[in-house]
Amino acid sequence: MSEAFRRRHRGDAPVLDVRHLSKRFGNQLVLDDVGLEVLPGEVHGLLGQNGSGKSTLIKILAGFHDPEPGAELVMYGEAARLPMPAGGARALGIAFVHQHLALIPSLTVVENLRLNDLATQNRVAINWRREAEKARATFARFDLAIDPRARIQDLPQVERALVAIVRAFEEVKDATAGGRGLLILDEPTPFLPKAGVEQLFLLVKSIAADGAGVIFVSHDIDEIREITDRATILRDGKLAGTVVSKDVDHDGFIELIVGRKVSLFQSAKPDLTARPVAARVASLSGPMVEDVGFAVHEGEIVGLTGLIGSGADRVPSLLYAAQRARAGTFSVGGTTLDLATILPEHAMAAGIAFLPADRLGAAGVGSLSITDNISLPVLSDFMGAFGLSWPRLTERARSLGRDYEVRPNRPELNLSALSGGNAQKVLLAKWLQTEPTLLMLDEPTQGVDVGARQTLFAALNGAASKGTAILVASTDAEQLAQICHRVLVFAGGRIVDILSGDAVTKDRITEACLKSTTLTALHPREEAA
Amino acid sequence: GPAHAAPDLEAAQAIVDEHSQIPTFEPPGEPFDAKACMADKKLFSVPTSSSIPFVDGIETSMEEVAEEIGFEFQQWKNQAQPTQWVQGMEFAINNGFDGIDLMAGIIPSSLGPQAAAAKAAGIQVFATHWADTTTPDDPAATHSFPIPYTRVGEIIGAWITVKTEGKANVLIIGSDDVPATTPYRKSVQATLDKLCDGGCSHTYVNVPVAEWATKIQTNVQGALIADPTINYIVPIYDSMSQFVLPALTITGKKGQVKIATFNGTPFVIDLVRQGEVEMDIGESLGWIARSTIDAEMRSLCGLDVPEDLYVPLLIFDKDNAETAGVPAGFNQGYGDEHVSGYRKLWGLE
Amino acid sequence: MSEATATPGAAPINWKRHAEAYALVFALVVLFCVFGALKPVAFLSWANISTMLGSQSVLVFLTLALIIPLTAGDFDLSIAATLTLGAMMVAVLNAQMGVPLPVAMVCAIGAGAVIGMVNAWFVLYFRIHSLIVTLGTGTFINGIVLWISGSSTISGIDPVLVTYVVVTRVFGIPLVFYYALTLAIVLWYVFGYTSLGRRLLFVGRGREVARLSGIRVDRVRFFCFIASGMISATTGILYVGTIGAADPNSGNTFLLPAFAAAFLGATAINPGRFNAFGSLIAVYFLVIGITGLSMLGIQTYVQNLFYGGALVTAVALSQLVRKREAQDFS
Amino acid sequence: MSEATATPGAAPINWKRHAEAYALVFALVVLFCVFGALKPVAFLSWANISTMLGSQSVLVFLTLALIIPLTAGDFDLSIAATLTLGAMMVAVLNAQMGVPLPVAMVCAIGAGAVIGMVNAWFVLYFRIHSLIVTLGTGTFINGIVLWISGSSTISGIDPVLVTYVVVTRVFGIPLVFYYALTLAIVLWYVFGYTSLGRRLLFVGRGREVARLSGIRVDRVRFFCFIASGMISATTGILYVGTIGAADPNSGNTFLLPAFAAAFLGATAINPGRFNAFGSLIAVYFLVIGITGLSMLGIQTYVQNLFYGGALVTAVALSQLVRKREAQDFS
Ligand SMILES: Nc1ncnc2c1ncn2[C@@H]1O[C@H](COP(=O)(O)OP(=O)(O)OP(=O)(O)O)[C@@H](O)[C@H]1O
Ligand SMILES: Nc1ncnc2c1ncn2[C@@H]1O[C@H](COP(=O)(O)OP(=O)(O)OP(=O)(O)O)[C@@H](O)[C@H]1O
Ligand SMILES: [Mg+2]
Ligand SMILES: [Mg+2]
Repeated sequence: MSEAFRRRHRGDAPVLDVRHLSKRFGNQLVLDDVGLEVLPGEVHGLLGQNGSGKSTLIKILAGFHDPEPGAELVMYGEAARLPMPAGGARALGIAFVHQHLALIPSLTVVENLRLNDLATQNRVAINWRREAEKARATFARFDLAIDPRARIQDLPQVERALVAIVRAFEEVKDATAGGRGLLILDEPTPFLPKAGVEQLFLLVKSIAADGAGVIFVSHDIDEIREITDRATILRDGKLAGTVVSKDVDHDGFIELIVGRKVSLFQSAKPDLTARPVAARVASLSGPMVEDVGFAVHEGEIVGLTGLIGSGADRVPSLLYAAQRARAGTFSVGGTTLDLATILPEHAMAAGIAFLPADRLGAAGVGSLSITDNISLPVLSDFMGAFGLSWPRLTERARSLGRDYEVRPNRPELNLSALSGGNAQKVLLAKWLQTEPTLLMLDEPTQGVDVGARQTLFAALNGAASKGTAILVASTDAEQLAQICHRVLVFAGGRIVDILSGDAVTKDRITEACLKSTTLTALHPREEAA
Repeated sequence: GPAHAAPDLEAAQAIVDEHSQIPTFEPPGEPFDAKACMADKKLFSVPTSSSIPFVDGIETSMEEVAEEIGFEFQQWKNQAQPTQWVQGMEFAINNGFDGIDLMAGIIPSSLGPQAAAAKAAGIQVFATHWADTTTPDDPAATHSFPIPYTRVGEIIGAWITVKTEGKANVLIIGSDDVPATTPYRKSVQATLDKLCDGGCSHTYVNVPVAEWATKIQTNVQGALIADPTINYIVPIYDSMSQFVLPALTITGKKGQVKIATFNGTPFVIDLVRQGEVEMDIGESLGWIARSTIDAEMRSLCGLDVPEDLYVPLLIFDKDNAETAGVPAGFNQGYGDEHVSGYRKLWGLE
Repeated sequence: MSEATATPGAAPINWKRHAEAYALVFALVVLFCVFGALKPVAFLSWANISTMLGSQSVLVFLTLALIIPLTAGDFDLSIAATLTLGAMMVAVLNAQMGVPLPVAMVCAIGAGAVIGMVNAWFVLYFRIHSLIVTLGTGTFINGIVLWISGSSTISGIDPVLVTYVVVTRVFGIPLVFYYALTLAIVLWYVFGYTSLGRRLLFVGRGREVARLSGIRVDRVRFFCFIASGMISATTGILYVGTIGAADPNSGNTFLLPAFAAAFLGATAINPGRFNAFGSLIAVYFLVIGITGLSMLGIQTYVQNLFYGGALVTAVALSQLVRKREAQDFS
Repeated sequence: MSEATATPGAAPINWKRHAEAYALVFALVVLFCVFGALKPVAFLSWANISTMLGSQSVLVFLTLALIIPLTAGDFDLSIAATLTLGAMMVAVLNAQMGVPLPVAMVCAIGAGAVIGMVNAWFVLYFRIHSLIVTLGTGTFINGIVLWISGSSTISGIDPVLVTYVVVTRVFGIPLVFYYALTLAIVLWYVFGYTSLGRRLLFVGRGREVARLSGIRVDRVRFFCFIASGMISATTGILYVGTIGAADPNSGNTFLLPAFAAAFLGATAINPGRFNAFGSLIAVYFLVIGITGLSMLGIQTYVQNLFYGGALVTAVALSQLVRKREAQDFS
């Protein structure tokens, strides 16, 4: 086996060695005889398209799903039980950042931080004051100021991610001290700004340096190539191969993941500011946003970006009245809306559509079918002589599923049964079918695989070319560079920079963000010192 | 009470004595050949609730009596759901019964439509053991056969007067949602006023049947603490006693405050035997069953019908409680004159 | 949530789905046959069937009132009290105060609407859990009923009401059954085939999603409470019409049966969702059992055993058909 | 004591939160003073206070039984029926069949455990909504009670029980109150300061997450049902001890009050979470009103008005303090 990467303890047994792993949901074989080996001190990438089975594999290691019989698990050279008994993962020194963070929104930060201890060990006489102090201290070491008594649901998405990450690192650190430890990060980066990601990588490296193994799931090839030593690629639940990361280039990875060559989508960047204005925002103020004004032109795709707390991500939800703005006007088509008073239905009536980032919380209902979710905005078009025509609705859902490459394309499935990326395709389809004047998206490709992204981008571009103006709030410089005609860079709730034309590149955007202000992200003193 | 009060203890004692010995049977009407005239008749009975042992007991012994006489009798088991009563009525109408007996508390006009339909179908509707003799007959029924609740009130009033020599402070608990309650408790109050000659005071608390468990105890406690001079409690239906007793225990009034009540429910007679309850007026369930059947047969056979049910009332106190059996039963302690009495009356002997 | 419901109009006939959707109907038929065999003459008579249909329509009505807020994700424990109030108001106004029947009925239904508004106001303005609000208002309303009725039964209502509820019959079945049937059809159509029904469902399943899809969540919930209040009050009127009198207690005994029927009904016809015909089937499934037992003159405690046992068993079976996929009403 | 539990973590004293946590206590005190002023002698007498404390302990017990499954996210509507069964079993076994009291009590509690298991089995194995399962089992149990009791009241229980429940007093307060207090303290500690208690909460608030963190969710829920079953049965024993007899119906009337107290209690002490002392306060808040009204000799229907009105108003006020932030028990 390859020695091409740094190995802490030469000759040590692998941290994790799992073989013949299969998992079936109903009649769908989601994992098919997959194997994965992680060595001490190794950062191991886990790649694959949406629905390829990454999270399922991880959830099996967490003991959430039971694998099909015949799977073998060896950790630190000793055979371990599968299916993983409750609390077994923790006993084996495995710490997780799950794809959906595994936090309980209605409970406090400190409770969530201690969730796994409390879950697995019997403690009495818990002194919550001391727990909270400890939590504060911990956050302080990461240069974070998160109130341990705040409830998760009151924190912004970023800080929630930070809580989950800190929790995992604390847990794995203890284990590593005992010469064991496996850290599993299932798509931790989408919530983080570029700088945050860099700090995360520092942490990951230091943990690996202490001899722990790390499994790192991401859809961002550059991240994978930057941080991982080796990478295992899943394709439709089957093992597509394990490679040494630095031996494979960007396109090589994409080919491995998708199984064929993919030409990265790249929109031309004409200056559309001459076009008639589709929507104009004036003096918008609200939580984390100060006196913002800009215009979007017909067929133009405008990116909104910035670091944590820059307020860029707030703009769409303020414009759509998902959050209440303090002041500001918003003119779309003919109508002018007073942002301090409008309701979502007014925005909708004015031809605005909004796809929030919180996929199953705010964008779609997991317990309802794809048909139900997709058809909600367009029910009026399906009124037959006898009210709603279900056959037609189902047909619409199926055809949209086809167009947007939803896998599996079964409109009767509950939305919750789809993997994150596929759910996102469905929800984008839900809104694009309404052919809005202005479409606003918040982190549209969060957790969407590289193949699916191209589909989404093409769809967005298609809509734009039909004249739809599009606002994309995202911290993903790469995707902004791929699709945007203009990018507005935010800091402290204000627009501090505007990139357009050839200036819209991944590096320029990143640069603009970084120099826009100093950031407050993951930054442990250990590394600083 | 006021000093000038001159309670009429003799009168009170007389009432008490009259109901303290085992009743003797006086024929409530002319003898007739029941077997012959009932041969082709069918009688249907809807009790207010088959889950009330007292009521279910009446139904059962009515069944036995009908068996004995030899005519078809069917009861409609239910759980006090008016919709179930409706079903019962319609069942009787659809299955060719000659009489429907609404037993022990169903107000005929609270099933107006069905009663009307029954009459229209030539079926006689009887309301038995539901109201007081002073209550006007319910027009919805062919005949109402009430029982003397006012008399019960007099007995209790008299008892308390005798026991306290006309110096009682009585807490009366009733349920206005039961039709008989108002005349009954008014008679208790009136009797106290009359016999004590102003020496007795009384307060009334209304607790609907559905709320006995949640309200009786708290309200009795409140009353006892608010007015420590209360020395008698009259739960007008004896099943209330079980919620009164804990109130006595918890307020430490056990022994000081006496309970006098009515119905002759076995567990209360047991409590009488154990001295927890001072007295309980009982009515023989077999006697009720027979007088009910008797009255209804007379009506079905076209004879002239009695005004009310012939139900003697018997006082159970510490002395005669065990005559009701240990543990007490519904039908013991009243003697058995009615059994042979009615057999003769119906020409079965 | 079953795929079945989620596949409105799915093309290929799906046997699992139909088995699931019609399991309860099947159980109902079986039960009917059993009692039919035991008491052929009385039980199978059209008279008996029409009696069963007619006498329990009140419960059907109340259950239908209940599934409206349930679908929108709110509990309404005040329906039974509202029923009792509606009944008592008609009785007091018409029988005691001589107010003409139509006026009395309008007042009763108006009261139901007010109750709905009060519930909605506490739930939506103060953001209190609907369970606790309606528990409180329910008790409060009971107090009002005891007050206006002097806690006694009131009869002597204008016979016209009775005539149009139980006396008049079509095919031997009292009109009240057809009222219930009509309401069921209306709800079935609204829930299944109008965008209003869809909005209700989304409000119940995902308030935030509904809001961001331009649905006025609070308004929808508001009207659901009002609807259940008004229908409950109407149920009260029909109850008076059925027994010709109003008493202050018996109405409350409908609360748990209505919940039972609503949840049992959610396992039938359109499994996983509260639905009108499911509720209808559920009510009559339970009624057949109770009626059969009383005809056989069996001890009444058996009725409780049957009621509870049948409820749980029926749902358990339908869960087996769904491969025990977790029930999710929210 | 509790703010540490309320939102774990240390911080400068937070007045808003204290106001929120003690609003109900304050309301209780106010109510107490009002009646104290209206009826100084009687109401403020120690006799009255000890009576109130003693006579409602049964409801406190039942409410505490209820908040266990509620915290774990399950409804248990069978508690009241279980209470009745527990009471009736002691009565039948001890009074009628002469089984010694301790044995009878063990049997009753055992029965409670069995009921818990049955509930858990249907909920967890068949994945049926706990509301419908416990609704069904509750009705079923009522049937059993009617059966074993011949639907009649049974008295003549060994006086020892009564002695150790209400007759014996400490500071003039019957022992039963101290039993309830003890249970409250135990639950307060378990919920607030042990990982077991937190696991309940995690299971109730996020089943998926709880499982991901290695909690045996089903096992936790299983034990919650058993706990509520056993405590409910124990409550039944105390009920017999308070009344000295067991009747087949009265126990069921505790169901709604217990829910009311549980939800009202969740607005106090540790707002937003079902908690022991909150429940305790809630019960006595309501009983003070009832007792006061009965002492003033006001018509009893007013007690319903107070009960319902106070319940809703109290919660509404506490919501105002919380700036009407939505209640979220799941
Ligand atoms: N609970 C479930 N029931 C049924 N199917 C499921 C369930 N969970 C996941 N699946 C299916 O299993 C497949 C793998 O899902 P998984 O979440 O592992 O994909 P993934 O690789 O993590 O995708 P993504 O990159 O979007 O996170 C998907 O097709 C998904 O639809
Ligand atoms: N409320 C509803 N929600 C979702 N789908 C519905 C609803 N009501 C009806 N449908 C679906 O719409 C289609 C037409 O409904 P309808 O019941 O009229 O015809 P159907 O095919 O006979 O239905 P079924 O055979 O299931 O009884 C069916 O597939 C049905 O499942
Ligand atoms: Mg995943
Ligand atoms: Mg994903």
